[in-house]
Amino acid sequence: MSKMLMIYPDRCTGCQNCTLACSVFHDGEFRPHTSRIQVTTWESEGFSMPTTCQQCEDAPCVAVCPTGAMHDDLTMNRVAWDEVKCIGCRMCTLACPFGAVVFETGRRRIIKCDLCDGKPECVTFCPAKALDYVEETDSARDRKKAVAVEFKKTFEEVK
Amino acid sequence: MYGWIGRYLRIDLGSGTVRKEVITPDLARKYLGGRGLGTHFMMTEVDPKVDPLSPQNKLIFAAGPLCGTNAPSASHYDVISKGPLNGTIAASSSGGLFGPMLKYAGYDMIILEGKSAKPVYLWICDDVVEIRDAAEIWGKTVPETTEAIRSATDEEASVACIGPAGERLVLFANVMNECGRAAGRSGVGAVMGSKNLKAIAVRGTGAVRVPDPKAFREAVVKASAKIKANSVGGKGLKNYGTDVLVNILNELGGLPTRNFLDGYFPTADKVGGESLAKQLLIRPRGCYACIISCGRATKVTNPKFAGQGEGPEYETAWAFGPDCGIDDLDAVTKANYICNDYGMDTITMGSSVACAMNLFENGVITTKDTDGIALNFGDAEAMVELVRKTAEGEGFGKKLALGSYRMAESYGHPEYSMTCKKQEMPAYDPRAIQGIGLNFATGNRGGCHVRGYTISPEVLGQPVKLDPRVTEGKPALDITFQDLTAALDSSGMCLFTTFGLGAEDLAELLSAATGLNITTEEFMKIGARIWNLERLFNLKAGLSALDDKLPERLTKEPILTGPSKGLVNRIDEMLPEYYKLRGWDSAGIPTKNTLADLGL
Amino acid sequence: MKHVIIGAGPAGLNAAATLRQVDSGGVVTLLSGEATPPYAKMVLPYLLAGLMEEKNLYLPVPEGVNFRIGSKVTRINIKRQTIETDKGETVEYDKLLIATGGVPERPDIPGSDYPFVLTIRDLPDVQRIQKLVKRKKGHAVIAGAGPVSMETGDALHRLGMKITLVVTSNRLFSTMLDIEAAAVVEDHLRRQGVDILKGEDIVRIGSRGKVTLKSGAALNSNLVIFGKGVNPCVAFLADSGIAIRRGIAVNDRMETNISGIFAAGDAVETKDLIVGDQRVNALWPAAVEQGRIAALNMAGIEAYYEGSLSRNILRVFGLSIFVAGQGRADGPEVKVSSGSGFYHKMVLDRGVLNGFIFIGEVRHEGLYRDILQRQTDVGSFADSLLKGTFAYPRFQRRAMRI
Amino acid sequence: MKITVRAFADYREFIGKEMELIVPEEKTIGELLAELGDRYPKLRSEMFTPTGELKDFINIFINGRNIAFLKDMATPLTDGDIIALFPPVAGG
Repeated sequence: MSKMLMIYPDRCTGCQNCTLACSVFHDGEFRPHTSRIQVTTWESEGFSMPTTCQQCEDAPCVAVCPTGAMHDDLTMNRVAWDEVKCIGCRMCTLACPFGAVVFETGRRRIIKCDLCDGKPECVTFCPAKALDYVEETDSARDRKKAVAVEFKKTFEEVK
Repeated sequence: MYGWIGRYLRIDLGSGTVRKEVITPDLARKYLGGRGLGTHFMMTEVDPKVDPLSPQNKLIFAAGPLCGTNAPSASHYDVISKGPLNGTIAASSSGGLFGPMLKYAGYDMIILEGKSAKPVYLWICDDVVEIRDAAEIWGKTVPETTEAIRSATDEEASVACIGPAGERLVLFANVMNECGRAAGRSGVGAVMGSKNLKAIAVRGTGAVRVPDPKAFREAVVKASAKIKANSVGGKGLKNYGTDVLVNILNELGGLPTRNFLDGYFPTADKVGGESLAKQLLIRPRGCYACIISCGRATKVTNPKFAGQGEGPEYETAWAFGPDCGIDDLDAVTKANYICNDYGMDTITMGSSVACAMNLFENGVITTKDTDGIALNFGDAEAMVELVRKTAEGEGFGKKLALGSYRMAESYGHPEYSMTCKKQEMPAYDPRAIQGIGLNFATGNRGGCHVRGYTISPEVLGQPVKLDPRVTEGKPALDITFQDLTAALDSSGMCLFTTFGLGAEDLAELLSAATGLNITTEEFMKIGARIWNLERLFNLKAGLSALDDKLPERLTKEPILTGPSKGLVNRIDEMLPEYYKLRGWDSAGIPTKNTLADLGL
Repeated sequence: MKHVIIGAGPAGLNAAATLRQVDSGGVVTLLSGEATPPYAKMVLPYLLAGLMEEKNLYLPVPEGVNFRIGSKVTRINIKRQTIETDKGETVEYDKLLIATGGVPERPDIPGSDYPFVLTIRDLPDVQRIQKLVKRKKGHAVIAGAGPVSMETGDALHRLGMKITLVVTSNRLFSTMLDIEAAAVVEDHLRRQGVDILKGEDIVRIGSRGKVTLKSGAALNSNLVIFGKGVNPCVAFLADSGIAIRRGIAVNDRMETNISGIFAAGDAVETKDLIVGDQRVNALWPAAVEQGRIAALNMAGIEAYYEGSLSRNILRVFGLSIFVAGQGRADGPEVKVSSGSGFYHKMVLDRGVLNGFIFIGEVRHEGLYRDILQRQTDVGSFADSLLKGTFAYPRFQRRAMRI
Repeated sequence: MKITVRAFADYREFIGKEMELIVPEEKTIGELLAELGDRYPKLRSEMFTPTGELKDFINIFINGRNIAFLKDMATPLTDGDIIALFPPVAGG
């Protein structure tokens, strides 16, 4: 069975260890700006929200790629990106409504979660278990949906 | 350079000039960064006798070499200046995003000089450094300022700013970053206010590099495992925050109560971490790169003290709680929120209220002095009102804004001020815990627990259990802790990592980050160098051995109740040995040999 | 069911793939007028610039599709439900998709048929240019300043050619940018050594490369590229009975006026989401979506196309340009932030985005596109959006209006 | 004799905040904790290794004195003693 990345924002402490681990794993340096996972924090609510590629089925970024560089990788249940085929046209960045596909102009490359080829560093280094890499089951998918509800609740409770 | 960026900003607020200067590898290795490097520049560029709130004082923001990496909980930067509360060398440490962001923007440090003619803030985005007008945000609270600046610059920027307290030169004003993180002690926020500098906002898209990412990863995993295996990385701090200490100090009889009149507070549990977790905690929070998560996102619903925000941590809960004879957690937390929003140090604020209550109960001051407010120990509403008045600069609040020493002195009774070198002592009673008393007395920025946290062995039993009632061996212990902490502060790590990591682990992390072979001995020597440098600054500023003392109350008036009843601190048994082990003469002055050995 | 698709561009290929998914019993025939396997035309400038290798150019034909190359359709017989090709073949269909795309405009002026005068239409064009450039770098004159010609200019510049842009209007990218934005781009290009001649046009080209302009001025050139827009490729539909306005007219199911005949891609005109009129938005992602919608309807599954959003994202001479909707408009409400090397502009109507122009680095482009496409009220966070780096979680929170 | 046992942090989840015990004379803290461990196995497993050693960084106070500075587990109890049990905690 394939695995999926689960995010539990309610457990997130906002420490950004995920972004640090991600950037150093992929780029060999601590440059959180180019991390494939990003954490948004609202200090007054004491709430943080990690976001990264959802590895969509029927991903819009795959549909629009004119070279097949962005493609489905069924063996790892992910949307994968092939640097050799990519021309840097940014159709994928324009397609993703979550902004989870980023084009780095300086290096002409796409920055996007690749699940670290099956051993996500963000999960390894998350001290709060806010990130988990789990078997993709119905209940896991349901929990993923519940995240949006939790997010909403957090901000509704304020004030 | 690895670890370091090797570059810093020098900004003259008077002329508006911005210069980018280089940090040489030799200097970086000598002082690491943060507190050490900042103190070096203070010592070489500023007359220690300078008026702290004059344009001639400098204000330095400095991160350490580990800052910006994922070394566990390595997010600390220091604000270094001559502190206005007591005129000593001040280095206030804070975690959060600011330090790492500064490095990602391409700088290890910012040196601020002079004084701006009008309120300004700095916007640093990688190579772009702008001095911007702050007329619109002057007067705003910390969250308002943070939001306004982010809105004008970048949503993801880190904002270090002062609140209205810093603008009004409250002598214990903080520099706040990410709203709830504070460079909290000694009044560095007032220095910032005196320069008409409201905030520094930073956004960096660059990188911190290490020589061998794989090897560094191993060092990080190893260090993290040590921390996690230790008490600090376990459930305790994450579930209960630092406020979990209230009960252990109270059970020991070392919880200063009612302005240090006592060392035991029967209802302390009501303001302890267990109660906090049950009543107010929303969720634990972590600083940047933190694996401990001692931060508290809390919410008070009680309409009298309603609010939401960060805290309280232990010293805060103590200062507004037991030290004022108060056991109302809602009120304590509210006072914390006000301090966060206005940018004030909670320890000095709470202790100053406690001191005022003490003066009031003993009839030194009356309602005529206090705007009609009766100041009795235990009065939660009066306490919150005094905090508010100080924050707003109202009436008696203006007196409190001077800190407890100057306030008590103005009524002719400085002995009511529970301070060392005019800075308020935090939440550990030196009568019950001998070693911490020596540390308070010798602290280079005055009464302070984070200059040598001997509570670790003396109370918490880490790394070994040492008897708090014993003075023997404590001078050596204090020196070790003081030096270790100085080097740690300068490397960018959080002090809490020392519950799991020793000097050898820290030296290993530093070596992995910088590519230099920094041994344990070198690491400790760097700490000693920094400590002695700070001492030299203070001596040149006019301080002397006479200032290495505790308030008389702690050496002459025994604890009244509880397990430590009858005890006093015996600093006289420790101080001479401390000087000797430090390599200082009997007047507390470092000998030539000592300085030469340290390369000073 | 016999499905026939004319054209192996993004609309045709995506339709073929969709049909294979949803109508596995059907027969899908895909006809391409070109002599090569399918590839994406939009990558041609990148190929020219050397940013990709030719071996990576070709796209796979979906499995199970009957693919015929070099089959140019010459006629459609709607009564018999057949098509005829230039090879003399006749192919029957139950459902037909016309996805023939567009053809670049080549003005009829003296000299426009010299071998060094080209448009960027297909692979052979690029290969011809590559040969020319290999022999001599020299000077390229590019007429027109739309996305394709600018990307081509960028590619030639990378290959070492001197570039002169000749545009008839008063600015570059006149269909995408306002004057101020164009000025930022022009300034950037000039600093890269690019000559820009505005209000000019090529009237004559000499056999040795002399280019004469409307004003009478003359330039020497080694290569002339025409990039003055693209016209729907619909000439073969004349007399077919299929309604054509600017492009092939379709309903919201991508069906033409003839039942069973669908059209998608650069050859059709569809509703513009922001303006509301029918127009040809010749865009790669729009073609992909239209192809899918058409295919679903061909297979009997109802699907509707909401309309297309005009948008473009490109990077020319190292400068990023990202536009969508009515970014050129000067009202009802305009927010601008600009500085050295960047220009951010948003056009709003009562808190809802009508369009934007971002020149310089931006992030999360898809979120911006989505916000515009969904016509979300952004009134409360328009200033934050204007920075060009607004992130999804912040949007999600704002969109809740809390 | 009457002995008060107070628990802090996580230990409260196992045995509650405070309890009063009536125990026979001549009992050591070690014996008392062993009996408590029988009643609360979770407490025992948190405080002691499988071989019965007190785990690191756990602090046991008798009337405010850490038993490490008394006679450790052999420390005798007297009537009215207050015992405080702290799991590993740190901070400051």
